[in-house]
Formats: sequence, C-alpha cells, structure tokens
Amino acid sequence: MKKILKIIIIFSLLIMSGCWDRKELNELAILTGLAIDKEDDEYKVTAQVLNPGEIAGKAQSTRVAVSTYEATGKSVFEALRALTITSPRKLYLSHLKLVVLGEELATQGIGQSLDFLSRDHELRTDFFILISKENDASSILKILTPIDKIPTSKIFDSIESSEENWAPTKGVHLHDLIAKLSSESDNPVLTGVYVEGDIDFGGSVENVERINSPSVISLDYLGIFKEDKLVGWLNKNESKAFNYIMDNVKNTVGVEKCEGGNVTLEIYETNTEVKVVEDNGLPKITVKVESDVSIGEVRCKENILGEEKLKELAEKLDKQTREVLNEGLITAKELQTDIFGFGEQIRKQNPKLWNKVKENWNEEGFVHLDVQIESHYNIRRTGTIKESFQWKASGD
Amino acid sequence: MGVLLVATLISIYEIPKMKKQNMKRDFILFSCVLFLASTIATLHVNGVTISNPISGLRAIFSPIGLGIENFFMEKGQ
Amino acid sequence: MIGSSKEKISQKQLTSMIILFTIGSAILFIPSFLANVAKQDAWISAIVATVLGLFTVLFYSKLYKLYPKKSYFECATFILGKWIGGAVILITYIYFFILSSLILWDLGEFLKTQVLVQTPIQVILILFMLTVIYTVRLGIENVGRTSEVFLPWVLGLFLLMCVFLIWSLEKGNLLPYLEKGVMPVLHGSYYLLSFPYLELIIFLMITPYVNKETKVQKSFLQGTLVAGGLLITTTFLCILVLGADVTARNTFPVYVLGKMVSVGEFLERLEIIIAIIWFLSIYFKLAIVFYVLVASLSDFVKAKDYRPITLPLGMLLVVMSPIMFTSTMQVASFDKEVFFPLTYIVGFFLPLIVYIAGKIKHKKRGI
Amino acid sequence: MKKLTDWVNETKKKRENMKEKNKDPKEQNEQFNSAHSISQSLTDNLNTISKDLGGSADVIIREFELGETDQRKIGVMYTDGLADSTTVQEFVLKTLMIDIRSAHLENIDFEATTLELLEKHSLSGGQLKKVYNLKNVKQHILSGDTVLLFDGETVGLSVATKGWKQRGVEEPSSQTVVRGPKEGFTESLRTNTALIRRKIKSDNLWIEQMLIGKETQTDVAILYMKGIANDKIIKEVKKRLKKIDIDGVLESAMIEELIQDETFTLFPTLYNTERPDVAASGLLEGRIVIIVDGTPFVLLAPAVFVQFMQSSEDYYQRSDIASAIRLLRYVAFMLALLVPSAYIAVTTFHQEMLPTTLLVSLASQREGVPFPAFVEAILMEVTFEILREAGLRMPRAVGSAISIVGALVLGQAAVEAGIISNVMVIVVALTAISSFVIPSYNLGMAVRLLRFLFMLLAAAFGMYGIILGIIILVSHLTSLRSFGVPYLSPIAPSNKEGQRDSLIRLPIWALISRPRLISQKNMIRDETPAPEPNDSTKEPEKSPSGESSK
Repeated sequence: MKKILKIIIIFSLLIMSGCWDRKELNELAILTGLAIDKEDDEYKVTAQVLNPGEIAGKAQSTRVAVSTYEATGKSVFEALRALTITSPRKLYLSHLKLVVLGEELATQGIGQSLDFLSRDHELRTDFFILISKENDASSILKILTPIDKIPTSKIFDSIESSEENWAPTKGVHLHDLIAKLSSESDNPVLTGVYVEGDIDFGGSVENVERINSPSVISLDYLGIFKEDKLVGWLNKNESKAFNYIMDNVKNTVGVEKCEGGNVTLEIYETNTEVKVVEDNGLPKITVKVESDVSIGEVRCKENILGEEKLKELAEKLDKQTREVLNEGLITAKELQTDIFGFGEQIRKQNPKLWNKVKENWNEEGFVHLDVQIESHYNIRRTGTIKESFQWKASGD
Repeated sequence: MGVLLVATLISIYEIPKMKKQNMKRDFILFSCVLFLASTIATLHVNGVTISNPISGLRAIFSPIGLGIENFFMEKGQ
Repeated sequence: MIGSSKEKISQKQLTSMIILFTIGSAILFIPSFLANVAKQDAWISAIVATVLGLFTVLFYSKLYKLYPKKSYFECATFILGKWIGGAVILITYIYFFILSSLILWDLGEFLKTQVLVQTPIQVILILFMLTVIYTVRLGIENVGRTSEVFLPWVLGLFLLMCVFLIWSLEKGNLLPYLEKGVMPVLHGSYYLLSFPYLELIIFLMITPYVNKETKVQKSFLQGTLVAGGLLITTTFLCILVLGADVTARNTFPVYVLGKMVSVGEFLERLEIIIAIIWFLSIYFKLAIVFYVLVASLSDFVKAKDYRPITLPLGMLLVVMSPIMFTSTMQVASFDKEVFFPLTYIVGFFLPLIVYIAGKIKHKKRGI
Repeated sequence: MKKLTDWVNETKKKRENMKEKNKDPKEQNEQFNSAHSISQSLTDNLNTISKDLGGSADVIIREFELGETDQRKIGVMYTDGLADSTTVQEFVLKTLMIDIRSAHLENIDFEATTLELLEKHSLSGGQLKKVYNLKNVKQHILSGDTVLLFDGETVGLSVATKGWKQRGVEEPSSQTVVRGPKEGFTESLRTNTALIRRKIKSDNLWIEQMLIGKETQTDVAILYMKGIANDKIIKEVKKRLKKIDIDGVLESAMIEELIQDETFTLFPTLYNTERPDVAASGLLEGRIVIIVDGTPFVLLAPAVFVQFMQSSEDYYQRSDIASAIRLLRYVAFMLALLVPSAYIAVTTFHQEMLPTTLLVSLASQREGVPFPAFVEAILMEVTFEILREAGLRMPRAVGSAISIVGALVLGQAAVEAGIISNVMVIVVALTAISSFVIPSYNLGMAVRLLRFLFMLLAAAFGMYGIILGIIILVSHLTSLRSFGVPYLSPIAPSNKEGQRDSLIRLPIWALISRPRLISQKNMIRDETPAPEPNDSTKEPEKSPSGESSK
C-alpha cells in the first residue's frame, strides 16, 4: 500500500513537473549564424535560421533552406529576444556556427557585444567570429551558397579547411578572442569576410541555380584590433606573417622565382619559436621559424633539384620569409598594436621585465621592440616525380 | 497548502510504523523536525522574510575570513 | 537476513566513498577558485593543498585510532565530557548542516544555470533529495556499495576526458611560474585545503562501521591521493587548455573544458561526461553528509532508528538551502568570509583539541 | 525493508484468522480420516475409499478372490493413467489371479500370513510398501501406485506401479546454445535428479525431498553439494521451504515467489534454468538447486545479478570470445534500458549534444509529427510490447501474420503517414533487438518495465532524470540480497577473485576459487596450472605462473 502511495506521489510529481525545459525538435528554430551591426545606439541582430525540412527532408520544395530574421535592441540579448516577434519558433542558439560583426561595430569596439555570447548557457564556444568587410554584417547571412545548403556552414567549413591549408587565414573562437581582449599584453585579430557580387541577387534562389553563382561569400585576410577596436586590415603577406609568428601555420604553399618561371612549395610543417632576451633592460625578441617543405609544382627552365640548387632555393625561401614577416611587423608597429602577443611572451618568459615595460606597451614598447627573425627551410621531398618533364622538352 | 500536504503525506507514511515498533523518542524527534521544516516552508512560501541564519554567522566570522583574505592579498602584492 | 545485522563497510568501499566525496562538487568549482587567486599557478596550489590534505587525513586516522569503535561525536563526549564535548558536537553539527545545504545549493546552481534553466529550483532539489533519502534509508553499507559500483565509471569517464583533451593542450599557458610570488599559491591552497580536504572530518563519523580497523588509515591516504590526483589533473587541464584567465572567469570551468573537446568531427560536445562525473560525485557527497546528519541526530536523542527523520530533515534541507543561500555572489563571499574559516575550525582545531585531550587521557590511564 | 515485514505480518495475521474460521470443518475432517484406519471388512474399506474419492472414474477398484480352495477376498486399486497398466497387468493382477494358482504353495500356511506370503513369495513388483491407514491408501492410489487390501487384514500393500505418460528428454527451448549439451529438464522430478546425478557422480551430491502443497502434494527436491554449499544457506532454504503453506504448487515460479528475499523488486533473485549443465555448474559453485515436480524449470539459489547475464555457452567457448560476448551483453542491457529515454532526453532537452547535421536531419523528420517525442516513443514502445506479447501467445501459425503487421503496418505505414518519425522506428528496433540479447527472460522482463520508467524520467527532466534514475536503480540493486548474498556481488562488494568470472570470463585455469559469498568453505575449485607453450618438449624451467600456483 505505502509503496504504491510512494510511487504515486513520485509519479504525480514527475507528471506535474513535466515540461519546463522541454523543447521539441519541431518547435525549435535552429540558429546557425548571427550577425551583429550597430545602428546609431542600437544593436541590429540578424539571425540565420535553418529550415530542416528543406535540408534533409524527403519532400523538398524550391523554398530556401535558411531564412533570416532581424531585430534591433539596446543590447544583443534584448535584440535576440525581440527576434521572437518575427521568428515563428523559439530560437535555439547551441548550434551557432558563426558570429559576424559589422565593420562599423568593430571600429567602435566589440567588447560590449561579446559579453552575452560568453554568458548565455545555451551557447557553446566552438563558433567562429568574423568581421564583415565593406558591407553590413547582416548581408553576409543573406547570401545563398551552392553545394552547401546552409551558408553559415559553408563559411565555417571554408575557414576550417583554409586554416589547415592556407597560411593567411585564421579562425578565431570566442574564448581565444576573450582571452586576448582581457589581456593587457595581447591584442586580437579577426578574419574578415565579404560578399563578392550583388548582395540582393545573392539572396534569391537563382543565385544557386547557376553553375557559376554571381554572388559568393569569400573570406578575407585578417582585421587587426587595438584592444577591442578594429584599427586596420592586413593584406595577404601580412596575414601570413601573423600566422607564422603565432605558429598557426599547419600547411600552406610558398612560391619562389626561378629561371623562366617559378617553383611552388608545399610547406607541410612549420614550427615557430618566440624567445625573449633581456638586453640593457629592454626586451629583445627572436622569432625562429623552422619549416619542412616539399616541392609542389615546378615551372623552371633549369634543373633546380640538385642538392646544391636546393640549398640555394632554401636560402632564397629563408630570405623571402624574413621579408614577409618583417612586412607584417612593420604594419602592426605602424598601427601601434601588438597583435603578435610579444608582450604576452615577455610576461610569460620574464615577468619582471614585463612589469618594467608594460606601461604604454602598444604605443611605445612594441613600436620600438627589437625583433630578430630567423628562418630555416628544409626541403625534404620532391613529390611523386623526381625531374620535371619540362626540362627534357626544353633541353632538346 | 502544498507544504502541509507534503507534511501530512510524510506523517502518514512514517507514523504508523513508529507506533507499531513503539519508538517514542523517534516520534518526538520526528515531529519536531517535521514541524520546524513545515513552519519554515509555510512562512517562506507565504512571503514572510525569514532572517537568514547565515547572516549571524557572517557577523561572527567575516572579520576572521576577511582578515585571512587580506593577509594573502597584501602579501601577494 | 543471514549474517550480522550490523552494517559493515569494507576498506575498498571507504576508499571509494572518500574519493567521490572529495571530488564531489569540488571538481567543478575548484579550478575557478584557484585560478582566481593563483592564476596560472593554480596547479601548484592544488599540489600543495593535496600534500597538506594528506597530512590532514593522516591526523584524522590517528584520531580514529584513539577509539576505533567510537564515532567522532562519541569520542568528543567521551574525552571532553558532556559540556565541552557537546559544544564541539554542536558546532560540528551546524557545520555539517551548512555543508549539506551548500552542496544542495551547488547542485541547484549548476543545473539551474547550465541544464534545466526553466525548471523551478525546488523541483530539482526535491527530486535530488528524494534520491538521496532513498539511498540513505537503505543504509550506509548500501551507500558504500553503490559508490563502489560508480567509482570505476567516474574514473573511466575522467580518463576519457583527459585523453580527448590531449589535442588541445597549450603548454604556454603555464608560464610564467610564480609570477607574483608564493603567496597567491598559498592562498589557493588555503581554499583547496578547506574545500574539500578538511571536510573529510565527516568520515570520522563513518569509520566505526569499517570492518577492518587497521585499513582505515590506508583508505584515507589512498582515497585522498586519488582524489587529489583528480583535482590536480583537472586544474592542470583547465589552465593548460583554457588559460588562467578564462578558468577564473567561468563559474564552471570544467564544464567549459568539456565543451572544448573535439576529436575529429564526431566526438564533440562531451560536456555531458563532466556533468555525469560531477553529478555522481556530488550525489555521494550529499548522501554521506546527509547520512551523518540523520544518524547522529537520532543517535543524540537515543532513538531506535534514523530512518523516520530522513524525510523531515530532507524537507528542512530543501527549504533551508534556498533561504540560506540566495545568490551566486552571496555564496562566493560567504565561502570566503565564513565557510573557509569555519572549516578550519571544525576540520582542524576542534579535532586537534579532541586529539590532544584524548592523548592525555590515554596517558593518564596508562599510569 | 521495514514496510515489507509489516506487510508480511499483516498477511500472516489475516491468514491465521482465516485458519481459525476454517478450524471446525477441518477438525471434523481429520477426525473423519483418522477414524478410518483400515477395518477388518474389505467391503467397508472399498466402499469408504470409493466414497472419499467421489467415485472418480479414473480410480479403478477391483475385488476378487484369491486362491482356488481357500478363497480370500482381495481388493486391488489403482488410478488409470497414473499407474502403468502393463505393470499392473503383468505383475499384480496376473500374479494374483493366475500364477498363484499354479504355484506350489502346499507347504505354506494360508491362514496366518496371506500378506507376508504375497510380499515374500509371489508379487514380483519392484517396490512394496505396507500401508496402515486409509489416508495413505488414497495417497498411494493417487500417486500412481497399486494398493492391495485383504479381507480381515488391517494392513494393506502398495506396489510401485508409477508410470504415466511423460515427455522424453528434449532440447531445452528457453536457453539454447550452439555448443553444449542439448538435453533439458523434463516435467518428471526423477528424470531431472537423474540428469544431474549423471553429471555429478559424487557422493557429496545430496538430495533431500519434501512434499509441498496441501492439495497438490507436489514433490520438491533440494540438491546441494555437501561440503561446498554454505550450510547456513542450506538451512535457510529449507526453513523457507518448510514455511510454505499453500494449496498448490504448479510451477517452480510459485516456490520462487514464496521464498525470495524481496517481493517488491523487478529483478529476479532466484535463477531458473532448463539446462542440467547449468544446474550442475551451479551446484559445483555451491549453489542450491530446487527441483519441483511437474516443471522443467529448476531453481538455483542464491542468485546474483551477473548470473543473469551469463549463458552456459560462455564456458564452452574460448575465454576471450566469451568475454567479448559477455561485454556485448552488458552493452545490450544498457541499450535496451536507456536508448528510448536517451533519445527523448537528447531530442527534447539536450539538442546541443547532437552534431548539427544530425540535428537537422532529426528535426526534418520530426517536422509534421503531431506528437511530442515522449508520446511518440511511448506509443511505439507500447505497440512493440503488444506485438511481442501477441507473438508469444498466438498459435504458431498466426505468428508470421503478426510480424507482417508489425513490420509493414506499424513501421512503414506509420512513418509514411507522418505519425511517427523514422528515427523512432530505429530506436524501437534497436531496443527490441538489444533486449533479446539478455540471456535471462526474467531479467529481460525487468528491463522492459524499467525502460518505461526511464522514459518518464527522461521526459520530465532529461539527462538529469536519467542519471537520478540510474542512481536509484543501482542503489536498489545493491540493497537486494538473495539468501543473504548481495545481489551485485562480486562487483559490489567487490571481490577480485569473483570478478574473474563476472563481467568477463578468464580462462578456466584462472578461475581458481568458487564465488566467495556463495560457498563459504572449500574455496579452491581449480588447480590446473596455466598451460605453458611447448610443455612436453621443453624442460620445465619455471614453476607455473603466480596466479595458478596459489
């Protein structure tokens, strides 16, 4: 009897309590992209929401796979809640892949809009943060992409793959960004993204019905920040320099001139070491880049694959790398922002010294910082063939 | 209401057993604790502010606690 | 039932209870606590505190050996007499009560902010309390056995998480060592020693049930060592993966750690592992404290059975926990201002008095 | 548990009250019985017996005269169908009516010792017993013996002529193996004890027998290995069996229910088997076997949880393979228990746990499904249970029709109609298959029920509910005991020796000792050294490895 009573009580408790946190899958609007722009004093939030039936369902119609909603509010959180007026379902943030910040917002400072992103429990930390170049952040989310039905996951994947294979790009996760923002010795960078072609056309289905889509989303190089404000953009080489110094490069290519053309090398392993030395009470930085490369493509007239020739090539490469890295350094110094985290390195390796120089680090210490760059290339492999067939043809 | 219901249910569940086994002391203790719990719960539910027992402890201990904190903080600087 | 009706726990069960008790709730909060004061040296704090913790439990087992058949409360009255002993018991009892409501609050806090955001906190607490009451009513022997079943799971899952995190370690996060001297490190150790190591005093209430007297010390040391290892590893991982800053900023850094795990494309989002580890351990922590609460209370009035008061006392806890602890910030300052000093008093000074008095008594009798 | 004892006490009282009420007629009855010790008059005796048995048609009573000259009346009684009619014909009736006349009995004094004469000289039946009162007479008749009563004698003779139609030893239907003995217990107690005796020819195998059931008078045998089984447990088993006071025992399950430790649990605390080899291995581990006449299912006590996840074939396959399969069973156990609830929890509470692509595809399937995931799951699971029950109870011929209904109508059509999502069908199928992997039917039933509880918990609180449920489940399991042995041993309380044969099975040479809590004495069961490579060709350099030299 009492056992039964107990069971009844527990069950009634269960049933009564039922559904506070329950959310059925078909009541969710799965949000994969979020764009934040600043309009006057208000935040404009654009959300890209999936339409699951169009992506994976059996009966697919011609309707688009994603749709966007927009709302404004005094804070990001408020604007997101305001979205529920237009959105048919409850917004679900856990599967967020991208946050795009508007360029205007970025120049004014991104710190305030990030707080919500790290505070809310639904959000995970594995999304990328990007800066939209030239256009509004919202426009990035309004372009349909071919192949991948979900535009945000297209961008997400292309960041991941180009990070692996192409030195100038770098995906930034929220916790990296926040760690850098909160550190006094470090400044963040964010990858830029922009729309190539007509924005309005990019939102229509016709854009993906053509074999060569007129409007595409493309990744740009890095935007650099001073504290939380965007101060400038790096070009390809400068971005490359950044990633080399930060030891972010996993796999990339380098091109070197030779007689009658050039040779392209696959850099498959690089390792960068940043060393801090104290010199007359001032920090001195040595950046040492060590790379293993293999020959990827040869378009030279002469045979460059001899042992001696390869050594020459490696030296040329070293020189080129030093130049590229210097280029990036100079730009950063001009903008007076220590994006390379040299300050952080000094703090880690020599905290006492750091305490002496940390005052006005970006403006003074960093700008006058003595940075030595060393580079060393090892050419290990020549690909699947030894000698190029072109030499024979030209030699005859 | 809910609180009283829960209290009654607990009593219905426990009391007969204690009676059967003649556990007087248990019964007294049981009713004391149950009474205490349900009183506080009822008051709390009805919006009566109950003075937080923690605040008394805080008054006693915070000098010690903060003293230790400050000790570490100052030495750390 | 065949065999003796008196409950017995084996040495292995004691060890697993100690391990689960020690990591219970601490594993989630400690990295943040430590990183707050000791920054990237939090792991050194953890090591220091664990070493000190080992000495503490050594002291506890010495205290146990004075009167192996008596629980700590019985010891106190026996050695110090009715009044002084009573005062010791009262303070300790109040401490246990606060501890249990704090554990309950921890649980509610975590679930309310991370998992079940819209569910009323009372429902979460009631459900959890019912589970604890159910096990406690089955006896301490049962708690011991259940911990024996779950310990391999907890350890296994922990190991799994460590393995998954190997890919995201950044050893640069550990630099520089001892940036601000030794004091912040000791500050962290001060926290960690009281929470959870000094809380182990509660096991002196359970040790009389252990079937082999000589093995208690071994259990204490083994349990603390393993649990300490887990805590050190956790702190270490947090600092290595997240960095000191993020660790300090988050309320539940280990949970964030779980969110970071990503192996290939398929093994992602493993924060559930952390949730399970933490949940199981905090459950045992509460079950043990709650058992001691009810058992010693009913012992105090010389009642026949502790079971009848489990439900009312559980109800009291569920009611009191949200009254006593109102907000995250209040608990944080309460911890620092009251709870840590109180733990030192209850977990160290009072037992020390009991121990010294007990030694004197022993000597007198010897003469 | 306290409540249980209360409950038991209550029922006891009730029963006593009932007894008091029934006392009077029963007493009369006893008086009536005892009054009818065998009387001098044969006709009287036969009349009473025939009256007591209500003139049942299957009880055959014959009265004839013995001898040619000195005629003495004799009554022969047996139950048609229970007694082997050829035996009765050949060895009783023929002897008494024909052979006795041709025998040379001149020298023997007829008057005094008809009975002794028959007993010593003439009846060629195997077992003879003297019967002294009518109650016993009836008992013997009803258990298949033939009873002879003589005019002027107060003692009767019973000849063992038991021999009813019975099933032969066949392959067991419930616990099938690929490799291993194919014989199974039958309904006959004797056959069953013989099957075990044939496997264990030890004089330590003791068989005790008792009658249980006021009306059915069922034979129940307790088998154990003297010196291996724990005496305490033997005593306890006997005590509990003796306590049984019930009208009838038709299956060992009824005994199981009456002697188990805990009534309110879904988990079986006695093991039942149809296989003599399982019973024999249980005996050798120190367990006690209870055989009930009339059922091929034999009980083993005490039983622990791991036992229900083992199959006898585990010991007939290579140990590594057996271990892997055992682990697989545990996985299946977890799946059967948790898959639907995990599905509910993940899709309604923790969508963040799914990879985005999976989430999208799940969401697209749920698009348009009218029910919440919980209702959907309950619907499908209940349907499946109904199907399974129907498949079990229906005549074989209809069975295939049911599977068609299940697969086509409920699976495909429901999905196409948009009532159920595709994944749900997969979930249900996975649970179903997993639950079939559990070797013990009893445990499978427990899992079936628990699954619904977990689904409820998951629907209300997501993972939080499931974890709470698991904690409660495990603490319940640890609190269970089977004849004093903790149900979860050797896992909790843990016992390293025991764990060699629980979740996994080590090679047989490594299973040195018997389960510790079950057999308290005589722990070592296996002293075979570990096989060493090239044992015969090489000179032994080392003593056998540490484990086995113990």
